[in-house]
Amino acid sequence: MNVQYASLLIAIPLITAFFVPLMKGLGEKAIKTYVLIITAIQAGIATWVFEEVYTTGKPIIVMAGGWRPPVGIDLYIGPFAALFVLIVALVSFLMAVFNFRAVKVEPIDKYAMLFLLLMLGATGMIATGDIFNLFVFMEITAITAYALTAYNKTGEAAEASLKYMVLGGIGSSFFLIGVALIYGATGTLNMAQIAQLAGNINPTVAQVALALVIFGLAVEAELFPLNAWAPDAYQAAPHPVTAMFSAFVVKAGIYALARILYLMSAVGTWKNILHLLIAMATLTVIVAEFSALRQRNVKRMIAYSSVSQVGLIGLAFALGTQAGVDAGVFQMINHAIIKVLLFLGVGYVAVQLGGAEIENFRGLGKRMPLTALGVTVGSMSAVGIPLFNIFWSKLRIILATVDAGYAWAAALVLGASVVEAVYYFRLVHAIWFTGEGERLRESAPLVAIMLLLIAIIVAIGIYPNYAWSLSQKAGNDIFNVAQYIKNVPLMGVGA
Amino acid sequence: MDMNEKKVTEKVENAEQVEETKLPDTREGKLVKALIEKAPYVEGNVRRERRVEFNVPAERIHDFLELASETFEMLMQISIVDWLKEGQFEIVYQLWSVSESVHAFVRTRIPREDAKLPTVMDIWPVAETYEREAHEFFGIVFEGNPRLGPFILEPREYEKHPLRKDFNLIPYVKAIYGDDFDRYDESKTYYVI
Amino acid sequence: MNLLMVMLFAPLIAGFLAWLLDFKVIREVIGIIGASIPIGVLAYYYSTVTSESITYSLTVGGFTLGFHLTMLTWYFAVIASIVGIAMAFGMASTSKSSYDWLFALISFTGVLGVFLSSDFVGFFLFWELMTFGSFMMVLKRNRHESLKYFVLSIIGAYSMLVAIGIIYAKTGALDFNTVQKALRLDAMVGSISRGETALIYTLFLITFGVKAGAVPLHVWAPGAYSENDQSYTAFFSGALSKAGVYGFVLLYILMGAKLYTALGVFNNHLVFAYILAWIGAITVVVASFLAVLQEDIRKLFAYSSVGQVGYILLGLGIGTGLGFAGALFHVLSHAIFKSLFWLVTAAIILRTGKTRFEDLGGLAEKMPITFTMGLIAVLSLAGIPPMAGFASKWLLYEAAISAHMPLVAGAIFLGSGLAFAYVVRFLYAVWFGQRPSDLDDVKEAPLPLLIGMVILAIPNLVFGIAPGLVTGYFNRLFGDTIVGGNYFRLVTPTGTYNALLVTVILIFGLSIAGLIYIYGAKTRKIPVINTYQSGNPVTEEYNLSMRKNFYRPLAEALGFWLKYSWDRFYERLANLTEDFADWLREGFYNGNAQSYSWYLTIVLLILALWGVL
Amino acid sequence: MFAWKLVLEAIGMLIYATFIGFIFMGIERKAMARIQRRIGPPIYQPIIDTLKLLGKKESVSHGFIYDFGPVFALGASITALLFIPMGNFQLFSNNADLIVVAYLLEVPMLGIMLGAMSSGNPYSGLGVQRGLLTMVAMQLPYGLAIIALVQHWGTFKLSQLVALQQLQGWSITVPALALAFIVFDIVFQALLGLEPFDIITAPAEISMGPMVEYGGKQAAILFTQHAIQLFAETAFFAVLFLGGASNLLDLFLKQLLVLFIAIFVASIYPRFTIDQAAKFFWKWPTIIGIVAVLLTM
Amino acid sequence: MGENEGFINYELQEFKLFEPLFKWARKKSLWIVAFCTGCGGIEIPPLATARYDFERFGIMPNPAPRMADLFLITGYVTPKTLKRIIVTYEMMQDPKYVLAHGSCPINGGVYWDSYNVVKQLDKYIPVDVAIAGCMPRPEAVMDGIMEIMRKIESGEANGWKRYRENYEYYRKNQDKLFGEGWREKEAKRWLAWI
Repeated sequence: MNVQYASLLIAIPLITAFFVPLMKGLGEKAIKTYVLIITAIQAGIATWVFEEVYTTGKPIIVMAGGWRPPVGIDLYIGPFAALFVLIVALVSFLMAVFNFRAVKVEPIDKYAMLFLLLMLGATGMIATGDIFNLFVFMEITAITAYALTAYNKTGEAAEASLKYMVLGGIGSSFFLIGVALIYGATGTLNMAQIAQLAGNINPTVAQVALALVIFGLAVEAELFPLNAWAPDAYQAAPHPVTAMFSAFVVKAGIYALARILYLMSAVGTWKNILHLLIAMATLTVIVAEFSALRQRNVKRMIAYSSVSQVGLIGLAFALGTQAGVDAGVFQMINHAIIKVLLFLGVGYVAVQLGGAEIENFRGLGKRMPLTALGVTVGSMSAVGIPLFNIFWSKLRIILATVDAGYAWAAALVLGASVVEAVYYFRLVHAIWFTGEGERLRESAPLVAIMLLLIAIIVAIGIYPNYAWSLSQKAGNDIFNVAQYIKNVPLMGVGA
Repeated sequence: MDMNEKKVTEKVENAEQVEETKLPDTREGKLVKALIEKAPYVEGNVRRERRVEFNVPAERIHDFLELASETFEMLMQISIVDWLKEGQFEIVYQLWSVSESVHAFVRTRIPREDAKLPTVMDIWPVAETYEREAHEFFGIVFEGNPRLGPFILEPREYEKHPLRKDFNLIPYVKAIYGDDFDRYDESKTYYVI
Repeated sequence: MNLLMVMLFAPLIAGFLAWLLDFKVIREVIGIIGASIPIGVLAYYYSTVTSESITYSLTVGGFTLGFHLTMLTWYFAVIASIVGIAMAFGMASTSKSSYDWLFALISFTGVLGVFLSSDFVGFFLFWELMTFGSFMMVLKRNRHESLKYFVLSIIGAYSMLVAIGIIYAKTGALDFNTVQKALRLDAMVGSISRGETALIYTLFLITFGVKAGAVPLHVWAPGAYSENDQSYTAFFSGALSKAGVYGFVLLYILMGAKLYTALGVFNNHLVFAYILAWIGAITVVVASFLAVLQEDIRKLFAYSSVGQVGYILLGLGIGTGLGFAGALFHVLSHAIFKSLFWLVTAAIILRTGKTRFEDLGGLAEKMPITFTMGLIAVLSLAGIPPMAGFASKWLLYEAAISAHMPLVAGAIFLGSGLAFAYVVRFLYAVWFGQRPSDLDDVKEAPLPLLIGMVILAIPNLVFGIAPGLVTGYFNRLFGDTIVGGNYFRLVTPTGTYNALLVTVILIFGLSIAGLIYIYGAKTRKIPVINTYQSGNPVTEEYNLSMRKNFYRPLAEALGFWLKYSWDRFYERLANLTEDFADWLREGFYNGNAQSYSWYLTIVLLILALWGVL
Repeated sequence: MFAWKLVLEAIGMLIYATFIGFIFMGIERKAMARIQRRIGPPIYQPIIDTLKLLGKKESVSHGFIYDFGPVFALGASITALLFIPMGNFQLFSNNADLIVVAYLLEVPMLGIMLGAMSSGNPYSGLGVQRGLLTMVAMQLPYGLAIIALVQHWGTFKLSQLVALQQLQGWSITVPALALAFIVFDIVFQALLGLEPFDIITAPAEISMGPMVEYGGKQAAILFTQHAIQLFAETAFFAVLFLGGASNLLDLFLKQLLVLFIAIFVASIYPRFTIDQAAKFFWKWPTIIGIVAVLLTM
Repeated sequence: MGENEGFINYELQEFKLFEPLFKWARKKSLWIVAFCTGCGGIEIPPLATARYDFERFGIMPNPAPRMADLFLITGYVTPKTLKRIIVTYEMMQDPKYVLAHGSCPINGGVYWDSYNVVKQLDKYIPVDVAIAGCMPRPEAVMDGIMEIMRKIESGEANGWKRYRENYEYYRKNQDKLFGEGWREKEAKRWLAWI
C-alpha cells in the first residue's frame, strides 16, 4: 500500500456520495447502512494513514496528476492532518450509527449525500496544501452545512440556514478575494511557496490579503462578532449533524485560519492581527458563556458552550507561541470528544422524550440513567473538573495565555468558565435530584457509544501523556513553518 | 339600733325631694340635659358637684352607653347589687369623663332568674374582666363576652355564685371546713370575733 | 516510594469501589478501610519524616507532579486523616447512599493531595478535586447553597490559576522548590514589580480566604455546612478549611521574602501578615457574634467553625514563630473539637430528626454518651485549661500580645467570650430542661458514630494535658525552640503553662469539693418537673426552658450592626450578573440577519483601519 | 522528691483563703448594712450560713450534672487560687501565667451554669442567659486592661510581674495603667456580681438567678466557692495593679482596699438591665481600654 | 405528684459529731422564704430597716425555698394560696420552721365565716410558732423570731419532723380540702395561661 493511496480519503466520499441517488429505491434502512459502510471504510483508511504518518514521522504528500507544485495541487497530510482526518472519519462513523435513530425526515437519500459531502469537505479542508483548493473544500462544507441546517424543514431551521448562508456567503467571498490577492502578489497558490515568498510581498498588499483571508475564515471559525449564525444553526440542524458541526466542521475552519495565519507570519502587521484575534476570541468566550446562562433549551445551551470552547481554541492559536498552539490542538481533540458525547446524549433525549427543553431533563437520572450519566460526565468535563480531559487542556491554555503576557484575557476566560460551571451544574442538578419517572429502555448501540466516549474522556483525564504527545507533534506541524516548507518538493518558481 | 334606722329613712326622703327640682344649670347639669335630649328614655340627675346619675331601662342600656362613651371616656367599674326582695339585680356602670372630670353612675335593673345583658366590650374592651367577675360572683350572663366561666374562685365555689344573697354561707362553710368551723353558735344572733 | 501514592489514592479508589458495590454493609466496610489507610501510612512514615522528607514525582500530561512528605505536610495530613477516619465511622451510621461515600472520599483524596503535592499543577488539580467532591455532597441536598459554595470556590480556584500563571510566566517554573529559590532571588533583584506582587498576593488571598472562610468570603460556609450529611461536615469543616490555612502557610514559605521586600513593613509588622491578622480578627468577631444569634444547631456550629478558623488566620498573621506555633496548634485543636461537635450534631439529628433549638431539649438522660462527648467538645472549644482548645488559645494570646498587636488580641478575648456563650447556649437548649413530648423515644447514638466520637475525644484530652508533644514537634519543624519546656509544660519568653500541674490541682480541688459533697446529707433524685415555679405545681407539658432566641437582649444591643448582611449583598450581585447575561444575549443574538451582517461590516472596518494605522 | 513543703503551704494557704474569703463576704454585708445605718450581721455570718447549709438534714439533686456543676466550680476556684502568688508564698505561680489564671477565674461560671441549666427552672435559665451576656459584655474591656498591663511590663508571669512592680513602683503609678486600673475596676464589679452588675443573681427579679434550685450542701459548696473566688479575685487585682504583697498582712490590706471600693460602688448604684450593661461595657470601658492599650503599645 | 413517696421513706442524715455546732448555726442564720400571703406581707420590710434590723440575728430574706428554712405565713390563707404554700413547703430542705403571723392562720380570725379562708393552718402544714394579733407589730414579730430561735436552741422546733412522721394525716387533710390529685388539676388549669 504505497503512500499515494492517501488520496482515496478524498476520492471515496466523493464517488460514493453520487451513487446514493441511484439507491433511492432501496428504502431508508439500506441507505443508512450504505452510509455506515462508507464511513467505516473512510475510518479504516484514516487509521492506516494515521499509522503511516506517526510511525514514519514524515508527512504524506500526494501530487494530483503527478505535477509537482506550484502547478499541481498537492495534499499535505502532516501529523495534524492525519490526526484530524481520523477524528472526522470516526465522528462521522459514530453519527452514521446515530442516524438510524435520529433522522426521520423523508428524503433520506439527499440527507445521506449531504452527510458524505460534509465529511468530504472537512477532510479536504484539513488535508489540502493549496489555498484555492482550501477555498473549494470550504465552499463544499459550507453549502452542505447550509442544506443540512435546513434539512428538518421547520420554519426555524429555514431561518437559521438562511442566516448561515448570508453570513457564510459574505465570508467565503472575502476569502476568495484574499486568495486572489495572494495569488496576484506571489504568483503561486501552494501554501509552502506562499510561506517562502510572504516576506518580500509589498507590505500593504500582504496585509490586506491576510486581513481578508483571516476575516473569511473567521466566519467559518465562529469568532466573536461573526458567530451570530452558530447557535441557531446548531439548534436547528438534525442532532447528528449538530454533533458533526461542533466536532469537526468548525475545527476545520479554525485549523485553516491557524495554518494560513502561521504561514503568513512573515507579514509586517502579524502582531496586530494576533492582538485583534485574541480580543475577538476572548469576547467569543465571554459572550457565548453569558448568553448560555439562562437558557431553557438544553441543546441551545450546549451550542453556546461549544461556541465558547471554540473561542477558547481560537484564543490558544492566536497567542503565537508553540505552547499556545499545542494547547489549542489538545483542546480541539478533547472538545471534539465531549461535544460528540453531549450532542449525542441531548439528541437522544430529544428524540426519546420529544424536545430538548430542560423540563424533559428533570428526573432523567431515574428515566434514562446511562444517557444521564453520559450527559453528566460530558458537562462535568466541559467545566474542567480534574479527573476529566478538558481540565488538562484548559490548564495548558491558561498557562500559555498568561505566559504570552495576556493575563487579562486569562482572567476574563476563567470568569466566563465560572458562569459555565453554574449552568452546567444546574443541568446536572435538574437531571439527578429533581423530578421522577420510571425507567425507559435505552437503545444498546447508542449507549455503547456513550460509554466508549466516557471511557476515552476518563482515560485522557487520568493519563493524558499519549494525547499530549499527539497534540505536541500536531502543534509543531502548524507552528513550525520552516519544516513545512522543507517537506513540500517545490518546482523552484521564483526566488 | 332604732337610731340608725331613723337616719336611714331621713336620707331616703330628702333624696326624693331633689328629684322633683329642675336640673341645676351647673356644668354637670348641662351635661345631663344634653344626654337626656339625645336619649329621652333615660332619667338623669346631678347628685353633687362632679357626680352624675342615670337610670336606664335594661333593653336600651347598650345604646345609651355608646352614646355616653363620647363624653365619658373611661369605664371604671361594673358593680352589681342583688335586690333579693324585688327579685332584681341592679347593675351599676361607673364611668369617668377625663375631659370634664365628671363621674357618672349608670344604673339598670334586670330580673334575677337567668339574668342576661349585652356585653359592653365593643365600647370598652376593659369591660371583659369586670363582666367575668360579675358573672362568676352573680351568675349574670353577658352575651358576647368570649371568656365567661371560672375566673378566680375554686371550681366548686364557682357553681354557687357566692355573692348572691340567696347563697346560704354558713352551712356551706360548715360542709367544707367541718369541725374546725367551731365558733358558730346558732343561739347567738351576733358574734364576738 | 509508591506508598505515598497508595496513601493518596486509596480513599479515591475506595470511594469508587463503594459507589460500584452499592450493598449495605460492604459499602461501609470499604469506605472505612479506604479512610483508614492514610493514617496507617503516615504513622509508618513518622520516624523517617522527622529526619528527611520523602519525595515522589509523576509525569502526567507533560507536567511533572511532585509529591513531598515533609514535617509540615505530615502534620496537616495526619490531622486530615484523623478527622477522615472519624468521618468514615460517622458516615457508616448516618449516610445511607453510596453517592455520599463516593464524593466524601474524593474530597478526602483532594485534601491529602493538596497537602502532599510539591508543585502548583498538582496543588491546583487536587484543590479542584477537593472542591468538586465537597460541592457534589451539597448539590444533592440544596441547589442554591451548593451553587453559592461552588461559584465562590471556583472564583477562588481560578484566581489561584491566574496567580500560578503569572508566577510561571515570571519564574518559568512550577514546582515549589525552584519557585521558592527564584522568588527569594527575585526579592533582591526585584524584577517582579510591587504592583504585580500585590496582585499575586490578593489573588492567593482570595483563594485561601474563600476556602478558610475569611469574613467577606465566608458566606458559603453556613449553607454548605448545614445542608449536608452532618458526619461529612465534620470532615468538611474540620479538614477542608485547613486546606485554606495550609495555603496561607505555603504563601509564607514560597513568597515570604518577596512579599516582605515588595510590601514593606508597618510599625514593625509585616504588611501582608498584618492584613492577614486583621482579616482573622474581623472573622473571629463577626462570625462569633453571628454564631451566638443563630436558632439552628448546624448554622451555629457553621459560624463557630468560621470564627475558629479566624483564630488560625490571626495566628498566622502575627508572623512571629510563636504566632505560627499557636496557629498550627489551633489547626489541630479546631480540627478535633469541631469535628467532635459535628459528630454530636449528626447523632442528635439522626436520632431526633430535628435541627432547631426550640424543638430539642432534655436529651441528657436519653443520650448520655453523646452528651459526655459533647461536654468534652464544649470544654475544649470554650478553652477550659485541661483541654487542647485552651493550650492553642493560650499560645495565640502569648503570640498576639508579645508581638504588640493589642487590638487583635482584644478580638481574641471577645471571640473566646462569645465562643463560651454560644457553646453553653447549645448545652442549655439541647441537653437540659423539660423534654418535648415527641422526643421521649430517643435512643443513644449508634455504635460506629460513638467510635468516631471517641476517636476525636481522646486527642482532645491527650493534647490538652500534654501540649508539649505538639509544640515539641513544631520546634523540630521550625528548627529552633520556639516553645520551650517538656511534654507537659510550655515555656515561652513571656509566660509558662504547666498543663499537667493545672490538671493535677484541678483534680485536687475537685476532690476537696467532692469531700464536702459526700459529707453532706444523702441526695434524693427529683425529676425536672419538681422545680420552684413560685409555688405553682409543674407537670410534663410545661416547657420552662428558654430555647427560642436565647440571646434576644444581645440582638437588641447589636441592632445597629445586624442591619447589614453579606448574604444579601452576594444575592444581589448574583442577580445582577444574570440580568447582565440576559441583556447581553438579547443585545447580541437578537435573531435578525441584518444586524448580523452589520457586525461583519464592523469587523471589516476594524480590519481596514487596523491595516492603515 | 515530692515538694511536701509546697503541698503543706498550699493546703494552709487554702484554709487561710477560705476563712478570709468568708470574712470578706461578711465585711461586704456588714459594710452595706453600716452604710444603711443598720447594725448588720456579725462579720463571720457567712461561715454560720455555710455551716447551716452544710448541716441541712435533707439534700435534693436534679441528676449528676446538677451535682457536678458546683463541685467543678469549687475545684476550678481552688485551682485558680493556687496559681496566684500570695505575699511571700509563691505556691505554684511560676507554673502558670496571667492568661491561665484569668481563664481559671472564669471557669467557675461554667460550673454554676451547668448546674443551673440541669435544674430545668425558668429563673435559672434567665440567670444563665444574663450571666453569659454579662461575661460576653465584659470580656473586651477585661482583655484590653490585661493587654495594656502585659504590654507595659512585657511579661505574663505573675511572680515576675510582682517583682517588677516592687522595683519600679506599682502599676497604677504609670498613667496608662491607671486607665487600665479604672477599666479593670469596673470589670471587677461585674466579675464579683456586685450591685450595678448583679444582673446574674438579681434577687428581686429572678429569685437568686442560677442559685434558685440550689439548697443544702450544693449551696454550701457554692458559698465556699464564692468566698474563694472573692479572695482569689481581690488577690489577682492586688497582684496586677497594686504591686502584689511582700507579706500576707500587706496583701490583706490591699485586698480590703479593693473590696471597699467595690462595696462603696455597689451600695450606691441601682442595677443595670442586661442590654444596658452590654451597651455600657462596649462604650466607655472599651474606649478607655483602647486608649490605655495604645499608650502602652 | 407521685414522686413524693421518696419524700417519705428518705431517712434523714444525723450529724453526730457536729450536731451542737450545726444547731448553733441553724439558730444564728435563719433565711426567710420571701412568700407573703395575706395582709401581713407589709409587716416584714420594717424588720429589715435600721430600727429593727433582723439581719443582725443573721436573718436574710431569700427568694428560693430550697435554701430557706424559715417560712413566714403572714396573714389569712386562702385555699389557692395554701396550695402554693404546700408546694413551697415541701421544696424547703429539712430543718425548716413555720412562723404564722396574726390570728387568721390560727382560727380564721376575722374571716371566720368565709368559705375562702382556711380556718386552721396547722391541719395542713405544721406551725412552730404563732404570733397573735391581727397583724402583730414588728416588735411582736421580732419576739416571735426570738421564740423560734429559742425553740431551735432547745430542739423543740421540730415541725418538720412532725410533718414527715405523720405525712398521711397532713396529706389526708389537704386532699379533703382540695380533692384528690389537686396538683395535676391546678397545673393543667394554669397551663392554658402560659
